[in-house]
Amino acid sequence: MCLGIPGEIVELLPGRADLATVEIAGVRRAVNIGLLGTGGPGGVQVGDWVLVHVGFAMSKIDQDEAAATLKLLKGMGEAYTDELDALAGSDIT
Amino acid sequence: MCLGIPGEIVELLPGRADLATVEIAGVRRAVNIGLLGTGGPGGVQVGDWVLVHVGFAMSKIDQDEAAATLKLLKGMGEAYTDELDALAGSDIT
Amino acid sequence: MRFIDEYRDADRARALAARIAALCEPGRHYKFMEVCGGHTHTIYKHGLEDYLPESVQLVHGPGCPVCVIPMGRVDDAIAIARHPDVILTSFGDMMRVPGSHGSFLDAKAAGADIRMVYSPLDALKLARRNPDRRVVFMAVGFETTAPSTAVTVLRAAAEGVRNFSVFCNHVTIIPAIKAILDSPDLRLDGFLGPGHVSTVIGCRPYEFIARDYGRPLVVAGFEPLDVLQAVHMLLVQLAEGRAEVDNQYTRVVPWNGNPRALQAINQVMELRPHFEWRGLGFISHSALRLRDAYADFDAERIFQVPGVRVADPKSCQCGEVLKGVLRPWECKVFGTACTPENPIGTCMVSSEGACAAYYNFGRFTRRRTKEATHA
Amino acid sequence: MRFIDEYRDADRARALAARIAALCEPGRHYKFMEVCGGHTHTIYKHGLEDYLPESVQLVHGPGCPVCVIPMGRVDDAIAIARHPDVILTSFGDMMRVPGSHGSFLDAKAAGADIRMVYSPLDALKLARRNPDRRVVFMAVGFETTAPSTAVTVLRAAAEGVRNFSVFCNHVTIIPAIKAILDSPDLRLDGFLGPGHVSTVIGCRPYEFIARDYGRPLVVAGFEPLDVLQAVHMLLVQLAEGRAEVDNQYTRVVPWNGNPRALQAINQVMELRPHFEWRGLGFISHSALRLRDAYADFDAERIFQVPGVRVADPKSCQCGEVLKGVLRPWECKVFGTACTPENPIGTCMVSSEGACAAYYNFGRFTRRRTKEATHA
Amino acid sequence: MITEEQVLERIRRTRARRPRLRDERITLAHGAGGKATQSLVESLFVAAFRNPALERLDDGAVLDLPAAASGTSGPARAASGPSGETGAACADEMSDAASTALGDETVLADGTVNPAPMSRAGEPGSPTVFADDPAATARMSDAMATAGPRLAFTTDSYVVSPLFFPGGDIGDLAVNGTVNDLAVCGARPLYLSAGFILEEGFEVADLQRIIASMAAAAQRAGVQIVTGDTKVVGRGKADGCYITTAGVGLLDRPITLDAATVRPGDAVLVSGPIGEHGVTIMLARGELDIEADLTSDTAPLNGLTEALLNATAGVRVLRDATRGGVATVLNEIAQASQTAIVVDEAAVPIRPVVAGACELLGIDPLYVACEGRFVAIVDGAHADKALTVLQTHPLGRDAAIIGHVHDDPPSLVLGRTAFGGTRVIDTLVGDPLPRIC
Amino acid sequence: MITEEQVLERIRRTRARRPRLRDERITLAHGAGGKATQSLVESLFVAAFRNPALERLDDGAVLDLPAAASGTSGPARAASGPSGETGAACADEMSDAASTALGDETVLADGTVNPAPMSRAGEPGSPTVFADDPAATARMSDAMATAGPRLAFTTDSYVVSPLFFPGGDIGDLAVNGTVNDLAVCGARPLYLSAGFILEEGFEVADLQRIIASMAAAAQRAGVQIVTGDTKVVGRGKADGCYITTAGVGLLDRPITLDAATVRPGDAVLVSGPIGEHGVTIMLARGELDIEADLTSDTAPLNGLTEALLNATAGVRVLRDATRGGVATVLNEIAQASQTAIVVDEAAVPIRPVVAGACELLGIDPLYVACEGRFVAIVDGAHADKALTVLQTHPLGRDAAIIGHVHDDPPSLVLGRTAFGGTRVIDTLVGDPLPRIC
Ligand code: SF4
Ligand code: SF4
Ligand SMILES: [Mg+2]
Ligand SMILES: [Mg+2]
Ligand SMILES: [Mg+2]
Ligand SMILES: [Mg+2]
Ligand SMILES: [Mg+2]
Ligand SMILES: [Mg+2]
Ligand SMILES: [Mg+2]
Ligand SMILES: [Mg+2]
Ligand SMILES: [Mg+2]
Ligand SMILES: [Mg+2]
Repeated sequence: MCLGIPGEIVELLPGRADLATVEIAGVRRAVNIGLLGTGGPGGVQVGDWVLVHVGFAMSKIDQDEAAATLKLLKGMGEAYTDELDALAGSDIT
Repeated sequence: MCLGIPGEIVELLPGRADLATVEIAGVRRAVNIGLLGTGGPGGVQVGDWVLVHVGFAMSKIDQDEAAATLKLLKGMGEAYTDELDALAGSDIT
Repeated sequence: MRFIDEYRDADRARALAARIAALCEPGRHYKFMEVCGGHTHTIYKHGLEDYLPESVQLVHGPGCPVCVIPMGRVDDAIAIARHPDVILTSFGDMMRVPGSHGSFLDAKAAGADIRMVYSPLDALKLARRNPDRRVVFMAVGFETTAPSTAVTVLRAAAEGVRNFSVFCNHVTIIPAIKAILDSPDLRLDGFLGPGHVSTVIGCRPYEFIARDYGRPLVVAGFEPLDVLQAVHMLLVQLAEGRAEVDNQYTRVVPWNGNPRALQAINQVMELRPHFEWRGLGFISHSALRLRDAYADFDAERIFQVPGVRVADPKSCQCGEVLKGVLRPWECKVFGTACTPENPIGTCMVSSEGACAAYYNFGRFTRRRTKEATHA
Repeated sequence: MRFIDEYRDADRARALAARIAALCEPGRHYKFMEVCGGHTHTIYKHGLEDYLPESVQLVHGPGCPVCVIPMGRVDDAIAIARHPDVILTSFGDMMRVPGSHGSFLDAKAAGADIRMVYSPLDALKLARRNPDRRVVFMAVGFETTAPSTAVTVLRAAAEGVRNFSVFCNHVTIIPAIKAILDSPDLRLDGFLGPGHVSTVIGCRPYEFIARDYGRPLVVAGFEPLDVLQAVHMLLVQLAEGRAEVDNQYTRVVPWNGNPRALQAINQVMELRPHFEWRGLGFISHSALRLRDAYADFDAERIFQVPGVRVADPKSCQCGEVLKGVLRPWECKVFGTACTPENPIGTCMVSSEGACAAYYNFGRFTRRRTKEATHA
Repeated sequence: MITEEQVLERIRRTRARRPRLRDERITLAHGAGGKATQSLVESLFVAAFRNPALERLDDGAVLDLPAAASGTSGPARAASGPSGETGAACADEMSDAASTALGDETVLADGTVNPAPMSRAGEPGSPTVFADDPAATARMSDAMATAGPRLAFTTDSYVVSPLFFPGGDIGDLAVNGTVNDLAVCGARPLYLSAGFILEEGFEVADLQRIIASMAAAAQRAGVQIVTGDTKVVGRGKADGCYITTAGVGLLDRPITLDAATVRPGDAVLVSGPIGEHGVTIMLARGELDIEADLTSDTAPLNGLTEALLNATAGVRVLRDATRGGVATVLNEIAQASQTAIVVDEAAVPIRPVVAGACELLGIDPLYVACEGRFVAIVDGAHADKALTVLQTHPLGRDAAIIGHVHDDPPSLVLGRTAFGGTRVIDTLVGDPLPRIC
Repeated sequence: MITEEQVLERIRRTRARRPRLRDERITLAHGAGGKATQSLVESLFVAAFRNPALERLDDGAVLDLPAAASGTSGPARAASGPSGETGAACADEMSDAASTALGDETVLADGTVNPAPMSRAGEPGSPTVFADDPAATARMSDAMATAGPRLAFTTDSYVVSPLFFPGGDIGDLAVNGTVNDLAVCGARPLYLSAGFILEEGFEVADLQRIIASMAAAAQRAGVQIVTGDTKVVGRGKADGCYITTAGVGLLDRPITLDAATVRPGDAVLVSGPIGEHGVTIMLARGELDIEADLTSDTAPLNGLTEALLNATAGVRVLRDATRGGVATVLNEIAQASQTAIVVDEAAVPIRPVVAGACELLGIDPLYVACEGRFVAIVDGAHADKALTVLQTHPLGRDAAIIGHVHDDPPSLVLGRTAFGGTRVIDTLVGDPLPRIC
């Protein structure tokens, strides 16, 4: 129900200010972008990614934040691997 | 279209002055008898035969006339047989 | 079945046949028209011609109610049926009658709600059961059938059923017979009168035929012995030099018809100034329409039918067949382009149509079938 | 798929799991509630508990919009759908939710015209295409979904679509969380905040949880790494003795939510004085209805729904499950009388319902499944 | 001017042409079993699927299986695609087919798709022989000594309305109908499949009744329903319940039932009174407001065909007289055999109540469907024997010889009317009836 | 307080019970191929028709015919009524059945109805032998030397909406689906029947397209459509065109495909990417306003199954993954074999566009129907060989090993998620999808 899925805006529909075509892994659907608009900081344009819920774009995906989160997770993974290595290098095991 | 078929009135439907059940070789249907009525010389009652057309009784069958027609036909048949016999009895053949 | 089986007796038929043969003057050809399609049906269905000498020819008349409906009326009915809220009802015979863009069956397949009924009262019942739909009854038929439509309209009015109407195509038999009699290309020796029409109109209306045209008419029943006997009665009149209206079908037809039925027709309907008959063209005072008092039940007014006149297909010779000028098989398309499964003309549709009856039942000559079956 | 697959990476999960394990104080038990059914779904669908130490327990919350609809509202919707001219539309999840006399699917089988739609806009489109029918949209959902309903009503009003209305069952998340916090029988250490609700309402509305109840809340995304990371963030707060509102799902959730969406809700809807939640009873100011200005689009007014309160089945313990007091399998009928194919309670219907998610995906303990799959 | 004789010749030629489908849309007539159905089937189905078994348009297809035990376990020629020739209807092409099945050729249309089709099944093998069977006739060993078993295979969809009617329901109809199509091929019905298309909202209690009827009918006929399928369609996309059964039967007697073998001098029999099923259905709909004490004749005919085939070798062809009635069946036979079939109408067994209903409705009982009656064409010399056997069986008590086969006019069915006249009895046109099966 | 372990045991027992039908009316779920369909089939159909072939609920019934050429031409036990035992599904009861078919007993339930069932067919006869076949394995001669041929027999009704969709239409679906049900029984599909239920008003041009597809599909699969039937129902009583096909195939290889033989250590394969058909249909309806470059996977699988069965003797069971998808098929197998099937979800071939559409709609591709994919359970030792053979075939290019069989927890399917967790994968409940076949 609260299912939301990220999709890329590939086209703003001409003559319909609130409609855009969104593509998700090759699947396309017209989505209402009225809750985001096309101007201003929250507004969307072609190439933006949005979260789609029941046919509406609810939120613009912040790609910098996404990258930061992933980087953080990656860092944890590397730190974890380092620790494991350190552990493996120690004499305890 | 002008198909009419003789059936016997087996029941006058209670509470519906214009409806009667007609039976034809064991087949029963409610038939409108409003065009004949139930009183007077043309009127029908249980045991009468009527000509049924598109769900309406169109005419009461006159059983005397029917018998007379058959008798006439029979007479012709007998006369015909007599003639044949006469023919057979003659010397011509 | 009583009043049926007795009149299908082969022994009696043979006796009558002998009488008929005996009555025919050698070298003379007799041409009788059976006005009513019911007779045509009987003749072929029972192989009645097997009992008639070659010199007696039965000519099929215009008395098949389905056959005389012009294409334009079929088109009009389909136009009515196309209204999404309409249920068009009709007798089964009408379903395959070709309009200019297909039959009721085709219209039904294309989405129209068209249903067969056994009685106009069943159409009224359908209207009562479907208050959100408009039920139209496609009324066809001669005076036999018109009273049932009239009674149904009276019932609808009495009960205040507002969603029922009649597309009235009832026709009257006398003008059609008169048109035949007036047509220059046909010589007839007498008529078999329509038995069931006569239960309503009686025998008097035919008197002008004897009086003005000097032709005998015998009102005949629909079992094969009835028809044979009526032929016999016609031959007797001719042999005696008479031309009268006579009644073979006395068990069913009162001389004066059915006054209640006539009254019902008269109360609800009136004669149209003129009406188009398939193949025969316009004939004045030959059909019925609803009176103004019953305008609310008149589909013709409710739906403002286009009423376009549609020309019959070029190859169609139904008019000639209906007038008895052509025998069915003499039509150019008979049995090849025009068959019961793909009829061009109306006469190939109803089992009372001369072409259909001849094709379905009578397609083989007496001689050939006799060879096959009596061998 | 971008923004999805990256957050399903097993290697990163293992690293996070190690961090999480390391953060857990020995002997201490952690109980976190994932408020949103979407999280519940993720947890079981991806087998996320395999990555959590035994001492971390995820407790399922009331954030499954379908699960909280009381029987009476289902009955009301079916009563609306029974009008012959009505097409009731709803999201697929609603179709099998039991009312007191069966579900939408049963009502549909019994003759009601009930259809699934993907979007409320699809319901509006249906109304445009069926001008002779009345199309009712069964609106369910938290703040995530309410804006789409609001925009649809605004569209219908702007276009003057007269045969479209909404049966509004939108609920709000904050009162539900508050009800949980106020319930005496549950001890929670923190919350996973509902990611998609927060795209609309932002993170501020949760601040009272940290401030007044001293519990941390981390707004979390719906991929399994999101959830794991959020658990990690909760544990970090606990380890550091903090109780704050934090946002794991920064790529999607702005701290202030979506002002246009809030504005749409506010324009079309207003808070109800109170609303019944399945298993939780009446909660004040916990749901939305249409404002008087949009009364023409309010199915509740158009159809004058009976609004009867229906008691839950005796055996149903959905309320306890929704509050996190019982784990799904602790309900007496779980998996025997109540299964996804024959649900007694709502939680067994939606794939976001705790019982359904646990039954469908999670039915085996971590230990047993580990044996089976890692052997 | 053209003569009547010339017209008749013109019609004969027109009729001899394959029927052409001219309609743009399907109408109810296409399902009525008469001329429209024939033109649909011939113009579309036969034209597209073309193979000998199908082209016979018999009640069922007669198929030769490869002799499994002989080791030539490759597929019958059938497996070589639509151009294969193994399939033969009702055994007439049996010997051809048998030798095909014996041949070593294992032609597969698409070697890539079906590689090495028989590499594991073992070859070569010894052809099966009939050595131990002194009782076998020469004809029999011709037919059977060299071939794998012959199967009959048939299907029918049942869409009758109403689903329940006096004397039966769609369930026993679906079993009996398919059993009968196998039986009239001369086969011993063994196995049935059943595909259900159910309308959303259909009452389970009704389905249960239908299934119980099917089980009872299967037991009565001695067949098993071994496989099935269920689909549900939305409300308004069906009419409660449709059932399609298919059946497999074994042709283990060395006979050839084939309409083409009918010849002048043969007798025409029906196994019982006609038209009861069709009229029952018509009245059961309630729309005509007609009541009559009448039940459907639905019944499994395999016992009766067995009895007949066991008793006499003179049977040329059997047909169950379903949609289109006896008239249509006789026309099919007359056309296949180029004979004239003359029916003595007075001899046709018809219950009075059926006759009455038909008179009232203006329909001809010869065109009304039966679901438990067959037409048999029997060598004239065996006709009395055949009649006696039928009349001895409970389902054939009222069997009758209703006519004979003549040579002229070819391909036509004529009725000698009770009245003593003669008429043509053509194939059904249109559909005067509601859905009857 | 009850423990989680106890609850699981309680659930296990509940699940092991035969499903009971509680519904009063048929809903769309009963046609979706999941739990509701199972309970309908088991509570009604199997309960009423009860026979071993049916009870296996396999893709098709496997039937032993009496060995025609051997002279014991009496009917198989099947003819003794529903209590007979000849029918066995997918060969597992083959030897039982074979000896039955050989026996001299010709029990007929109703001697009156089926008198003297074999008096003309000649008896006794010599049993067929395999003497000339040195290559035959012992197992093979066990199975085949003593029996008549074994047939596979199956049926399916097709009600897909829309009738035409990217990659196919109801016509090739109806051919391929039935071919596939025969193929996954290990049979060589030979003959098909086709029953059409047409809605009044259906366009003849559309019917013609459908029939052309059927003919092409039959040719591609190397089968013949040998018999058929056409019914027309009134407008609003169908949805254009429904087709029911039944199929007969020959089981001429001495193998035993049976879900019950699956054992721990076996490998689970799929023959190609999953879910394309179901998603294609969903999108083709247009109601979701979703577009994607996707076509149905409908295809005849008999070439592929032939290739696989020819290449390895290690195949335990094959199932085409239609309604209910791969998940439901695996559950059926796990339950029949009392094993645990563990699927490595990352290994399941799914095209990105299918995955995308499923994410968008919130459905799980494991439950989405394919019409040209099968699941094979193969002896672990033969798995790589099997995979290579499949991948060599054009229809199996993307085949994959997607999991393995374990012993615990019995009767369950588990998924090892790409994320590294574990979940249960149960049978489909309800129906997220429109009519797909
Ligand atoms: S054959 Fe056809 S066109 Fe010619 S007269 Fe007869 S019905 Fe009319
Ligand atoms: S098992 Fe069923 S009744 Fe019990 S809490 Fe879950 S959904 Fe509710
Ligand atoms: Mg048949
Ligand atoms: Mg058949
Ligand atoms: Mg049949
Ligand atoms: Mg199936
Ligand atoms: Mg219905
Ligand atoms: Mg299958
Ligand atoms: Mg099947
Ligand atoms: Mg299948
Ligand atoms: Mg058939
Ligand atoms: Mg339709």
